[in-house]
Amino acid sequence: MAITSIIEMDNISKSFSGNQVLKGVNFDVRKGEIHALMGENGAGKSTLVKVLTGIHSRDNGIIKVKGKEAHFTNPKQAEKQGIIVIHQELNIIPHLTVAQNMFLGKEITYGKSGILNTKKINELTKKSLHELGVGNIKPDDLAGELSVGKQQMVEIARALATNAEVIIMDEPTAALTDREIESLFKVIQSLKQQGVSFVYISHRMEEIFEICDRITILRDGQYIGTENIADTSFEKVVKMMVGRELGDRFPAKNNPIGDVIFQVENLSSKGVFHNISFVVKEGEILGVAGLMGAGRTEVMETIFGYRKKESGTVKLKGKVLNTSHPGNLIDAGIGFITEDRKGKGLVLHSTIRENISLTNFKTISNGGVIVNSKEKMLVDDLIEQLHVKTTGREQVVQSLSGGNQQKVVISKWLGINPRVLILDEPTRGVDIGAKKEIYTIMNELTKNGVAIIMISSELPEVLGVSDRIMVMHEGKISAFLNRNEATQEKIMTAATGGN
Amino acid sequence: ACSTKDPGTGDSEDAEKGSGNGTIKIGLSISTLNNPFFVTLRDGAEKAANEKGFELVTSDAQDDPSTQLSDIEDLLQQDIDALLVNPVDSEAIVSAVELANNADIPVITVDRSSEGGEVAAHIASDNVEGGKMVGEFIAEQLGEEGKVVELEGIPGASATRERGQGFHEIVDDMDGIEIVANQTANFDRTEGLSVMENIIQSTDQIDAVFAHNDEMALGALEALEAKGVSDVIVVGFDATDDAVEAVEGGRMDATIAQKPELIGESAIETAEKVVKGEKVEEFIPVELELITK
Amino acid sequence: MKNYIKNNLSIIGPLVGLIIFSIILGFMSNNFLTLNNILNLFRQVSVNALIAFGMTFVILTAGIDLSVGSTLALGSALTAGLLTSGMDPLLAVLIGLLIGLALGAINGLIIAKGKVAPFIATLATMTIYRGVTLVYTDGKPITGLSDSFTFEMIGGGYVFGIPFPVILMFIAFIILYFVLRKTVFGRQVYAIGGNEEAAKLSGIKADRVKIWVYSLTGMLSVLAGIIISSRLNSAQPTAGTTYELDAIAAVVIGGTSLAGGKGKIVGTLIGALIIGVIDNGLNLLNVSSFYQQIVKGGIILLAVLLDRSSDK
Amino acid sequence: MKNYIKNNLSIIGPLVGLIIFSIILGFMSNNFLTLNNILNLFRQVSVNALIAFGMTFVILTAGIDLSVGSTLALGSALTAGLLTSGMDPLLAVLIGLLIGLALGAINGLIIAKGKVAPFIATLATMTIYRGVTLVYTDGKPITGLSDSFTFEMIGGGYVFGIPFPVILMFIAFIILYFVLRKTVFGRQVYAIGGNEEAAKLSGIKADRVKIWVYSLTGMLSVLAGIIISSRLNSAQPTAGTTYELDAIAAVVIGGTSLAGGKGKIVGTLIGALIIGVIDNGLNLLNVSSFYQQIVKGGIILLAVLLDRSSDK
Ligand SMILES: Nc1ncnc2c1ncn2[C@@H]1O[C@H](COP(=O)(O)OP(=O)(O)OP(=O)(O)O)[C@@H](O)[C@H]1O
Ligand SMILES: Nc1ncnc2c1ncn2[C@@H]1O[C@H](COP(=O)(O)OP(=O)(O)OP(=O)(O)O)[C@@H](O)[C@H]1O
Ligand SMILES: O[C@@H]1[C@H](O)[C@H](O)CO[C@H]1O
Ligand SMILES: [Mg+2]
Ligand SMILES: [Mg+2]
Repeated sequence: MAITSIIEMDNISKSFSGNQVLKGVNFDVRKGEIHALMGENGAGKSTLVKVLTGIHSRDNGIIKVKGKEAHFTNPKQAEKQGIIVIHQELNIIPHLTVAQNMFLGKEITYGKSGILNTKKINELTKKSLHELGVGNIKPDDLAGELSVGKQQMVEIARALATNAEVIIMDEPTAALTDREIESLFKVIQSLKQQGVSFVYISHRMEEIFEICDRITILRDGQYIGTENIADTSFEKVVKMMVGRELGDRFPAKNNPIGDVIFQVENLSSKGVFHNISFVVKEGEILGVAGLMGAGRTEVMETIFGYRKKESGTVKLKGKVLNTSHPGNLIDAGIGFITEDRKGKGLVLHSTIRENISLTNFKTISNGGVIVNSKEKMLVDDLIEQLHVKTTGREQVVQSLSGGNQQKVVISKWLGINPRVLILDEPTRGVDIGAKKEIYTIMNELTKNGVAIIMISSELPEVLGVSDRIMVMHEGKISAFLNRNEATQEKIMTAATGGN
Repeated sequence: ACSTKDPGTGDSEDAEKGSGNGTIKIGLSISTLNNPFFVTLRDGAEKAANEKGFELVTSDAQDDPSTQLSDIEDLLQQDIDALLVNPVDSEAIVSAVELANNADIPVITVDRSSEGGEVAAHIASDNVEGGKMVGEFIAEQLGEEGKVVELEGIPGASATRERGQGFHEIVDDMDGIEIVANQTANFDRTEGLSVMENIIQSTDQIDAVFAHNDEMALGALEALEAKGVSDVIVVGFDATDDAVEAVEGGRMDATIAQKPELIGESAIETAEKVVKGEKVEEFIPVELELITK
Repeated sequence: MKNYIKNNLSIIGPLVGLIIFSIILGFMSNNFLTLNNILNLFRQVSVNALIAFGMTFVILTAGIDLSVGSTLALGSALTAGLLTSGMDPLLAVLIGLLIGLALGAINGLIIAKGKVAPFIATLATMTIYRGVTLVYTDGKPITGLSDSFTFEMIGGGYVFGIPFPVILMFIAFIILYFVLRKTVFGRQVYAIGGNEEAAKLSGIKADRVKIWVYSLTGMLSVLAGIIISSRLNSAQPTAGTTYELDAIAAVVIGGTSLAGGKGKIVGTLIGALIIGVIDNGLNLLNVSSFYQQIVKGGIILLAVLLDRSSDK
Repeated sequence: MKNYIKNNLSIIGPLVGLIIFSIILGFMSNNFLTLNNILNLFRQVSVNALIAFGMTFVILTAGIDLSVGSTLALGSALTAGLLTSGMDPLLAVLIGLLIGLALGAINGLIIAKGKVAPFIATLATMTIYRGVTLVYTDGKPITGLSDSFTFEMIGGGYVFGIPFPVILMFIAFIILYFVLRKTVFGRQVYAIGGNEEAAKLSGIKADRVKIWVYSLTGMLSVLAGIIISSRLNSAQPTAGTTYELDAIAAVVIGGTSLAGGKGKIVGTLIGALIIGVIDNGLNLLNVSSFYQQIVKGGIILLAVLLDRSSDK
């Protein structure tokens, strides 16, 4: 009885046009606890949060906040009750500055005048960013020009700066590297000491076991159970989530590695990266590690012809490729899975079929005309091969869960039968089961001689998957490490510019 | 500190300019050049100015009175000796005329008049009169008995109002004449075609069509001919080359000639006299003419 | 089946609107639902529909083309010039269409390569093309184009009792419907409007597609212009003024999103018919021209509002 | 400091353009750079600038308002009606401005609550408001508005030698500059245009903000209309036709993005001046009106292209 719950959600149900997404879910948050909410992609985590804060209406069930029944109809009302959410999708206004974003909707004014107290806003922003350990983000930076990771830090700073009693974080670390995560956790711990509660959604198991007190697990919209972290184990949580044993997180990779197939020589782009040279061999996975903003994404986008290079060459099997346009690289058999799924990877309001087809017109058309049967076959095969959880190829991509959206992006590139595949943060926001599926797909590809370049900010992943690891620091390559010599420490040292 | 007088005027140095060096500089503000009528008027003025060795500065108000005011302001910055104005609107032009008056530049109105300010001369044919002429022509042709379609010009434009007014002054009093449809076709030939097509659909009998200008009349003519109707009396306004040809070919029945070229010429001649200090008539009419086969 | 209905939901609203308006007008005017008037109506609609088909492509790429009316005027004035110089009508028309293609390509180049917002790029060319037309024609109509049967057919002819412009419209419709639905090019158009960055990263040459889309629109505008010239046996320097508004209205009433990436050319055809029905119906009812504007604006609003509510 | 320059980069392009055009015109025409002509120029610009200020707000929310010209006409016709009925001029003008506010609010409501795309919503009201104006005025100008000093001052007055409309323009500019830069409301305008969903999640009442933005534009349009009526001592039923194009051009030339969320009202002022300088300069140089259109379109394009390249 001594334990008081700030939020109690009882028997919550919700469906979208006939598709039941939440089926009688129970969830509660106690004062000063960090409560993990876990489940596979599409299990209903984000939906539960949106039901709580009034973005979606519920079909059924009771919500109590501090003992009183609550019926929020918009997030502002929830905020007034001390509940604040950092949503899974970034909610940054690109053309506003960091400070303007931080205080959007809660601007500090001179009295009730409606006139902005810019000075105070900037000061408080600076202070918050400093506390979060990202003092390198300036209050008057334009938010849209920051990397995704920095944008995420701004959003987090924004939530932390309110005097919230409950902070809900929906995959806050998906775009962050270890260093930012570390400082984030420090802040979370100190707020927790002051009695703030957290709901923490993440697909990164390590994090859950590092900071959470309790964990609630959903599967397919169903409530599976709530456990004390102290009383449970990694394996048990996975089993509750997936409904079966998953086995090793990283499937064994022991295919033979062939000759060099892909070469990048002295690639430079003024002010962004400099003299990048590396090779990848057939069947090899080259992991690329580095801190947020190290320039990894830029390098890959330049290789792929999406950005203009300043100098340097890209070769496939010794043949120099024309990198003036992505189409040329695709024609040569190179695929690129972007880190920015929504901004650059998908046409959100189009169907799965239309999205997958975008890179595969060669296969599915004849003289410029789409052959329906070929298209359907290709799409259905890929949906099946990647276990995309969907009502069918005609489902609009926007209505898929994050993980399944990612699988669609991967599908569209597997269709071209790539010889080299570049994956930029391929498992960002992807659940543990799907992650393993993606690793398995990568292994399958390498067995067929495909060379893979994988950027990842999750060190366990880089270590678990790569044959070789390239580390970048401030636009330069700072180290190459072989699989057997690589450790987290060595990578971190190289990533931070040490020796 | 407040006033409604232009502080830039009154400094009499302006008055010296221009007239001294022999060439006369004349400003011409036209209501719109998106209409062949005014293009011809300008051509007439240009021709006359060239012959006399005058400099002519023309501007096009695109049928907007406030653009016209700006145009005239701009003209007055250029040391002109006389201002020819073809007003978009007779009321709205007054302040521009007054601006010229304040700057001691003589004003001559062309085609349409000004309701105020000092105007040295007005050169025009009368649209109301023209409308009456059409009314009388049609009434006569029909023996004061029949169904008439009226294709109106741009709603609110003075030519629309005045021609309609003159026309109705005649036919409204005749019991036998019935206006079975009046629709706008915006002085435009294409719209003349489609609006007439639609009217044909809804009207059992049409004996005559009055279009407020020739462009619409020619469009309507195409619609009637495409239907194989040939006994309808079609009357336009302006006597453009196309229309005169159609009248001569027996396709159209009449049009009103306003002689825009003559208006332009006589405007320049009048301006010359005014600048040289000769006396001119206040109203210099340019006769209208009913053109029939 | 469910998917089929869902896919076509966006055009059901406009279609129902069209039917309702037609029935109401049928009751109000005896002349509305006659075969004669319906053919007449379709002929009138054909000009706007042709332009609006091109506009559909443009809007699907999240663009807009304000220059269609000026392109129409310039293209048909130049064609008229060729005709009066005695050129073979068919050849003159073909050259005219190519001129339209080129004028559109200029728009496309400014937008794709110059990275100018389509609204402002085509606002500028709208003014420029109109100016060039006025200079070329000296502000006067070009008349006496051709007495040839071929040229008169284009605007005024009939095939099995169907006006030739209507046939042209349907041919264009079928081709463009096919292009949008069944070809790689069509897919690329949708993808660019849906997410240009994703399209580019998928290897689509967005610039090239856009240039083609504006070229197509330029060509269709001139085709519409030639139909008008043929009917009037003259080319007007002011032809096509404000046609962009009717074309855009047809596209939007037909359910295509101005944000790009979403829409159908069938919708545009229905949209053009709705606008045609309004214009024709108000004429038949002899509604005063002042009130016509009010009613027309009101109906456009109504059509779009009804469509929005069927979204939910 | 670096950020300060960066923040203001977007207006440097247009500003440099304005200066270059002015210098060129100064060399080409002796009358251009006279005090008289400059005051004259500013007075001519004031009408477009006032409308364009409102349009800036609208475009910042990623909207557009095509109805400004019709709103101007309807608002000033109704004001003229009040004046001729003998109402106190100041009161009549105030009521006129409120009418503008209401006409704008109707746009805002259709867009925000009806979820109709701004382009199509204001296209419809553009037609409707024009129709209502024609009905109200019976297509005729309303004249003999007022002999009062107050009313004549609005369009024709001078204060310390500066034309009163110019003073009105600067007052509006200062207020609106302040609102955009320094108030919560201004912030909300930018946020909605930048990312409407995110803005809503931050608790911003996007609908309300939009309704206010369109209302403001309606009011400024009528203010512009009243200036015109005062100068012409009459209200024209066709006043303001195509004014939306100049206003939008001013906003875009001034560096505001049609996609919303990005732009400055100083830019708009510069944009309006550039357009004014073009119009005035071409008149002074006696460029034929046909060529004027070509030159004007070309310069707009040039201004925008130059601006784009300074982005890099
Ligand atoms: N607005 C919506 N309309 C229709 N279906 C939706 C909508 N939002 C979510 N869904 C569906 O609801 C289910 C749950 O989605 P939700 O986003 O809650 O999953 P999640 O657990 O947060 O997954 P992830 O880990 O991938 O973020 C998914 O199947 C998704 O497709
Ligand atoms: N649109 C942009 N405008 C300006 N600078 C940018 C932009 N995008 C990225 N940058 C900067 O370029 C640098 C490299 O960023 P990039 O995203 O490539 O890093 P990364 O190594 O891929 O890190 P991450 O893990 O965050 O993706 C960073 O300093 C970033 O702030
Ligand atoms: O006289 C002219 C022409 O007839 C034209 O067709 C319309 O405007 C009138 O003033
Ligand atoms: Mg989620
Ligand atoms: Mg990156």
